[in-house]
Amino acid sequence: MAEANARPRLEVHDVTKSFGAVAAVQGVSFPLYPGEAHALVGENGAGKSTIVKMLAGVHRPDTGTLRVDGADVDFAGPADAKAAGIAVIYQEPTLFPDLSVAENIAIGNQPLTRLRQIDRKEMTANAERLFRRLGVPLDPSRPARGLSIADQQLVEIAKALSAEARVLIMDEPTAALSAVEVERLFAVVRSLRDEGAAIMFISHRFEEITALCERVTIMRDGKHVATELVADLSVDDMIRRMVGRDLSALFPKQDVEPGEVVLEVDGLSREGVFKDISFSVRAGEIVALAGLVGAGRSEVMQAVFGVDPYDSGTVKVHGRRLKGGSPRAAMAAGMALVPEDRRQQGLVMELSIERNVTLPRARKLARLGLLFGGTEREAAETWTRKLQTKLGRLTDAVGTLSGGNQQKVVLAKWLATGPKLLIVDEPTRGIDVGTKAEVHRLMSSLAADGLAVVMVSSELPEVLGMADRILVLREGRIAAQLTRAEATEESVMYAAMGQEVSV
Amino acid sequence: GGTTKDSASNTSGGGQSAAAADPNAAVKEGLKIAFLPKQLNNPYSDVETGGGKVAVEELKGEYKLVGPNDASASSQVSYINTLIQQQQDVIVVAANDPNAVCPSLNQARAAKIKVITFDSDASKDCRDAFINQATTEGIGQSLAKMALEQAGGEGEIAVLSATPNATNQNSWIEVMKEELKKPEYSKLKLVKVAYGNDDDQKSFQEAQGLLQSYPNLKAIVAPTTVGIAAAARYISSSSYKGKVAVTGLGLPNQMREYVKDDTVKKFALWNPADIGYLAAFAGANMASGKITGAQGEKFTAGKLGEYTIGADGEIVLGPPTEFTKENIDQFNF
Amino acid sequence: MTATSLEAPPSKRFSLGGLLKTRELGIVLALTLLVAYTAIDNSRFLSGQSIRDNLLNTAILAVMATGQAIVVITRNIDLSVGSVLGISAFAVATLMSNNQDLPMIVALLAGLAIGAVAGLVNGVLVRYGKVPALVVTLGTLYIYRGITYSWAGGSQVNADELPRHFLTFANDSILGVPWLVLIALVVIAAGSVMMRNYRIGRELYAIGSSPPAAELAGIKVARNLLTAFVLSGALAGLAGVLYAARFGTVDAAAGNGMELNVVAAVVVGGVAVFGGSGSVWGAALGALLLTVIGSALAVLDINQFWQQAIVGALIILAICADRLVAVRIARSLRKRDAHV
Amino acid sequence: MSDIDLDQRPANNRSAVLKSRLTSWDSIILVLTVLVLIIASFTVDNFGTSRNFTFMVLDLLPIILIALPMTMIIVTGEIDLSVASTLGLTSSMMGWLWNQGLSIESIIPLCIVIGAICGVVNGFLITGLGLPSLAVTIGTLALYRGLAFVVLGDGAVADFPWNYTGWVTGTIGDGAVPNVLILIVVLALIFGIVQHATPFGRSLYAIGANAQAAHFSGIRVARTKFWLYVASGAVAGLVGVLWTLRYSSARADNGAGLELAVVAAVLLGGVSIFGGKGSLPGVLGGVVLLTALQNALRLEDVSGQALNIVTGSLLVLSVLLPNVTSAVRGNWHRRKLRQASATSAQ
Ligand SMILES: Nc1ncnc2c1ncn2[C@@H]1O[C@H](COP(=O)(O)OP(=O)(O)OP(=O)(O)O)[C@@H](O)[C@H]1O
Ligand SMILES: Nc1ncnc2c1ncn2[C@@H]1O[C@H](COP(=O)(O)OP(=O)(O)OP(=O)(O)O)[C@@H](O)[C@H]1O
Ligand SMILES: [Mg+2]
Ligand SMILES: [Mg+2]
Repeated sequence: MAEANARPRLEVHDVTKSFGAVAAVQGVSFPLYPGEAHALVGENGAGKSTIVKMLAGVHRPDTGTLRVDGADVDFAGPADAKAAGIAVIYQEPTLFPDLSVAENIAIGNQPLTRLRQIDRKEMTANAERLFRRLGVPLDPSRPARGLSIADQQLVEIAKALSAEARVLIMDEPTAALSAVEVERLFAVVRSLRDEGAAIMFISHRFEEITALCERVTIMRDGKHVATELVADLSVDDMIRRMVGRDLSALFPKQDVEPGEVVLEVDGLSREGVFKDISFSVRAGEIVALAGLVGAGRSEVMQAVFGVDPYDSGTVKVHGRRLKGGSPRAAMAAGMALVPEDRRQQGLVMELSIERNVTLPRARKLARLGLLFGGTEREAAETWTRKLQTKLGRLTDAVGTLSGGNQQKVVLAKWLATGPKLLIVDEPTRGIDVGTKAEVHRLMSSLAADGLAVVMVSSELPEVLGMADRILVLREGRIAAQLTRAEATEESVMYAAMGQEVSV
Repeated sequence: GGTTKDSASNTSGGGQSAAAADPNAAVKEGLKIAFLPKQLNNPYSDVETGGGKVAVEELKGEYKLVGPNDASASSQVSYINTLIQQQQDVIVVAANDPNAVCPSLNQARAAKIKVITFDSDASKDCRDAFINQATTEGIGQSLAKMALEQAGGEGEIAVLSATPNATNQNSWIEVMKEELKKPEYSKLKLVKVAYGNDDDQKSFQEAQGLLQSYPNLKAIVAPTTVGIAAAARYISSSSYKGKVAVTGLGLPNQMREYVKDDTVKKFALWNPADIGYLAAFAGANMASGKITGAQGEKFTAGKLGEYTIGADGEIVLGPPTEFTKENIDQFNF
Repeated sequence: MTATSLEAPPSKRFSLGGLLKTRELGIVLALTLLVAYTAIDNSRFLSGQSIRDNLLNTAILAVMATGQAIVVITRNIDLSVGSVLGISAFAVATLMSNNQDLPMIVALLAGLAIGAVAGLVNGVLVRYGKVPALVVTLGTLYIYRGITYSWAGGSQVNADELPRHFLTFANDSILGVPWLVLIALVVIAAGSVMMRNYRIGRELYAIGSSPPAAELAGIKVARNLLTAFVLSGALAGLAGVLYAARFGTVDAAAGNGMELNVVAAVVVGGVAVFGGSGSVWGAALGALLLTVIGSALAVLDINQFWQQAIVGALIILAICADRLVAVRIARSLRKRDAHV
Repeated sequence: MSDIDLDQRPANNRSAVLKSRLTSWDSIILVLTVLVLIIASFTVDNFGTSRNFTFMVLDLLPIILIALPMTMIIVTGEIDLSVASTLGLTSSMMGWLWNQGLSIESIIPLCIVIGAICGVVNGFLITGLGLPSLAVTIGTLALYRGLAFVVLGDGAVADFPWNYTGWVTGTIGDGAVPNVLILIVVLALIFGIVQHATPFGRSLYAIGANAQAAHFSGIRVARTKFWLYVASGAVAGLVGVLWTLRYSSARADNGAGLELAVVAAVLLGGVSIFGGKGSLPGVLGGVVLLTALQNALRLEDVSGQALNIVTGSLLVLSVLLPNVTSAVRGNWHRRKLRQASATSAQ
């Protein structure tokens, strides 16, 4: 543990950054000490990622300074920050799909032979060493294209570790990881910390913060609220300072009497991805799909919705068989899918918020086949207000919103279609506690209104708190079906891993 | 029902009622005479229009040269339209397509502009006169004769032409083929007509292809300046030099090198500058009302002397000149 | 995706690398079939003179394809190469005709320099002007050609105005290999090694694979992109000198429309138009294939009018074959993952 | 300038949005077009005449028509370079069919169908087999042009009926309004409405900006693109007919090289080559601007070479200028902020 009077390795001093009229960060200061893990918390859009990008040399502060080892620095680009010993894991993965995993890890830093050529053997060996340390079974020679989000995140982590940085900054690295992987990551980070690196860690999961970090900086609306020792604060304190008010219960699940069967999946298989998946969902029910990352949960639900093909099996909605491979047919049958990757699958970043919200419904909103702005705006207005989305104007590009608010727009987009069956894939990934509670309340009340909900989630507390029934997937097959009463952390993890675990 | 090829009436309209010629009228000064070659930046047509410029200066008129960068009929039409807007007195044009430029040329004639074609004729009913560099027969026969000489009286010969649809080249080749049927040519065998599209590189490769397909080739006849230069260049740098003769129509400046290194013994061409010169005079005379384009009318074309208009408004420049090692240095174009 | 073939550890027998190599193998195969078929029809197609002619014809296209491949790998494109060839060919031909005693090396350097400047302009506009490469180079395609036309007017540099040593350069050979071919081989080899084994090459692949990630990784994107465009321009400039030496007659239209051939060669050679994958030597093979198709059709005495149609069909066929390979790779990746 | 706009997030403040809308390239180009037309009518002799207007409309006819579907295709992030060759092929076919003795009334629809078939082939290769459109259409560019030569060879067919050729070059009631202008207006209206006020049009922008998200939203990406190529082919076929009639000459090499002019016009009109951005009015402005400028410069005896330079420069400037102004504005804004904070610190 660092002494309070040690010199900070990196210092953020009174920095301000605005984008147009949005003041993303206003006068924030905090220190990062060597040998200490420092958490940065705040609601969606509080400005956390903006601070990360300033430290990384991506953005230049409008005012204020950054100091490394007490000296002012002015990063002209990411290369400068890298040279100053700062390694960054960004909120969104930044891999090169065409390069091999080993090259992704080594890029800019490849081991060279005497002729200044790249030493491929050494490079692969490095990657293998890192993966062994992280306990990841990835082949360093495969291309990064086609990696699942979780695997991408793991490669990002390996990349940051390989830099042997003096400062390691991680912007929500665990958002896509399951408990086991998080634990492995933490073990590695702790050993780095003990070797004297300064760590900055961003997460919306407080149990992770208390498990890893010594000090925490809380932000609200771009402003600095407090920097304290984690030991001195309770989680409730943190949350209160973060959102500026008290929060109600996190998992407000209402009990609902399940209605008729809405979705019936029978013997669904896709070669190499999942096999023989059968389950059904009733109106008013929330069914969770749990499992380790890479178990194939997303793939199953994408096949059900028709964005992916499947080889055999049937999907029935309200007893009627659904044409495979056609999202349009699924939508017509009353299905909606909130996908796991909002940047790639959920939203069209360049388009405005209203266009995004009305995208799946454009044909319904048209009069005589023609669309005029008014109806679209109204529909978008209604749903973004219902979800309390923090936005400037509906005509702004959706890419200008913070991660959490983008997620709300995706939800708005699909709820606006008035679905009978809602499939949500990692609905609260990267969402702050306040919003998370809102999303949960929303799902719960939707279910109460008779909506059938399928929820894919890697967060055990969420699964246990929200679901009426839990399907656990392992390696593309259903490993267990648990009722709300049967489900405990142990039983779910046991089924997911196929062995006894000590959580 | 409907309009078919057979039922269509093709009175393309336009034109102007031919006024009577007044042989005694003076040739006006200050006439605006515009030249529109097939394309700009073609060395051959530069020489032609250069001759036109000299003539316009002698006539004390206003000379103008416009043209597209690509030899397409459509871009030419845009230029004809511009010339109409500018109210030129005479348009001297080398048509990229005999029909495609017709509607525009007729619009020009309707706007009292005289239209003279040179180099490559437009349809008869949309121009007032055509300056023919030589009769088709004359050139075809001369090509056949040179081929016979160069091949040494017998063997395989091939033609390397311009584009497959080049009007001039095709009619010369026709005549040449007719000529080859005569008994004195019986030992000569035309094995192939290849097309270099008047593109230097393509012509070069076509020459190459010819020799690979016909190893016994005795002569390549290229009735186009681009083709003959490319063929000569290929032969002079390959192992076929001295074995395969090259002849045809070429520019002395381009061919000088190959004539001197004996790749080419003899080729022919009219003097292109004279074409432009004659065209300018014909146009000026017509715009002054001295002639109308009817057969039999006579006019004087400066240093070239007197010309008589032939059938269909054709004015023939004269016989082509043959170039050899001995005389080539007397020419500079 | 060939990028990854190189990392495959040699220990794995049936490695991805082996499979990936088929991307270029496909072209080699097509080439072999074509040559074999043509040679059976007309054995002179394999004669020394014919092979020499084909290689000479390929050389210029291959030099340009090398530069183009590098640019396309960075997820950009350079459509101005035909015009750069034109301006360089005309400039160098004029230079040589005015200074008969200048050695060949000066001509080569002049061509490289002119091309590099043209490429630099492209690169600066793309990088600092933030204008998409297709727009920039479509614009400079017109501009560079316009400059050449305005400068040259109707004039033409003829073979007899050029110094002897300049003209013979195209045909002279050392050890039986013509200079032109030798230069092309050196350019291809240097390009391949640079793209495979040096940091700059890998960074160019990275930039093409994901431009924003490249920025974040601290890669000097600006410098690298400028390098790519300067290389493409310089090689087009070099091609201009080779063109002038080979064809002897140069006017303002030299290389007109060549950009489509070059892009076709690169695409046929397996370089993905979305950047990040493909190889320089693949592009060179593409250039060879296109040239051989052209001359084979001439030798096979295929109707002039059919030739262009056949070239088009073959280009499409090549892309289809390439796609087939890519799909196979993707499938094998998925299978492998299933076992993890 | 050190800021790297990784998310490509546009500025979202109110006045900036307004400013960026007013200074967006499509509106600039429309203003610029009107300016050029006005200035040229006053300063260039013979520019403002009704005959010149007819000539101009005829000159921009092929580019503007082909640009209509091309705009949509580029908005979806694809490209079609085979349009000019499709035009050539239909022109050839038109000549050939005419020689076979078919009536012109049946040849015209047949030619449009032939164009559409060319589009079907492109569409199948691109959406069915998933090949990159740039590569495919370079291939079909060669293929269709080659087929055009196969059909008609070196010949040209010229004897099309006068009442048809005359219609294309003629004006309404022999006034100032060319007949083909009606065609342009009708088609532009149809394409404009489809692109900007229908669900189909909306989906094009979504596809261009993020095809995967569009797929997840129930948009049939492949099918949409497929029909765009068919439309592109059909319009190219129609233009092939019009071209043939205008020049009363069916030839295999008709319209060669037109594809680059069309793409240039579309890009000049503010459509992003990466897809997802652009408007049809901007493109129409781009085509008119280019044609008017060329026409005026030609009347002023500016050479064709200089026209090349003007076209190229306009193209580059059209994208460069908006970028430069926004960068300058951003720098200025930052400097002001720094100054403000410096003075407040004192
Ligand atoms: N490039 C940009 N352009 C415009 N606005 C931006 C940009 N980057 C961030 N913002 C705005 O700045 C604010 C802070 O965003 P930031 O991404 O830092 O939030 P965050 O704390 O990381 O949120 P989350 O937890 O959701 O990731 C938000 O209002 C966001 O909309
Ligand atoms: N594009 C792809 N190509 C090949 N294999 C893939 C692809 N995407 C996913 N996979 C494989 O499919 C399986 C399941 O993928 P995925 O990680 O999405 O499952 P998940 O249970 O939904 O996990 P997550 O928590 O990331 O959502 C994994 O074996 C993964 O490697
Ligand atoms: Mg964030
Ligand atoms: Mg998933």
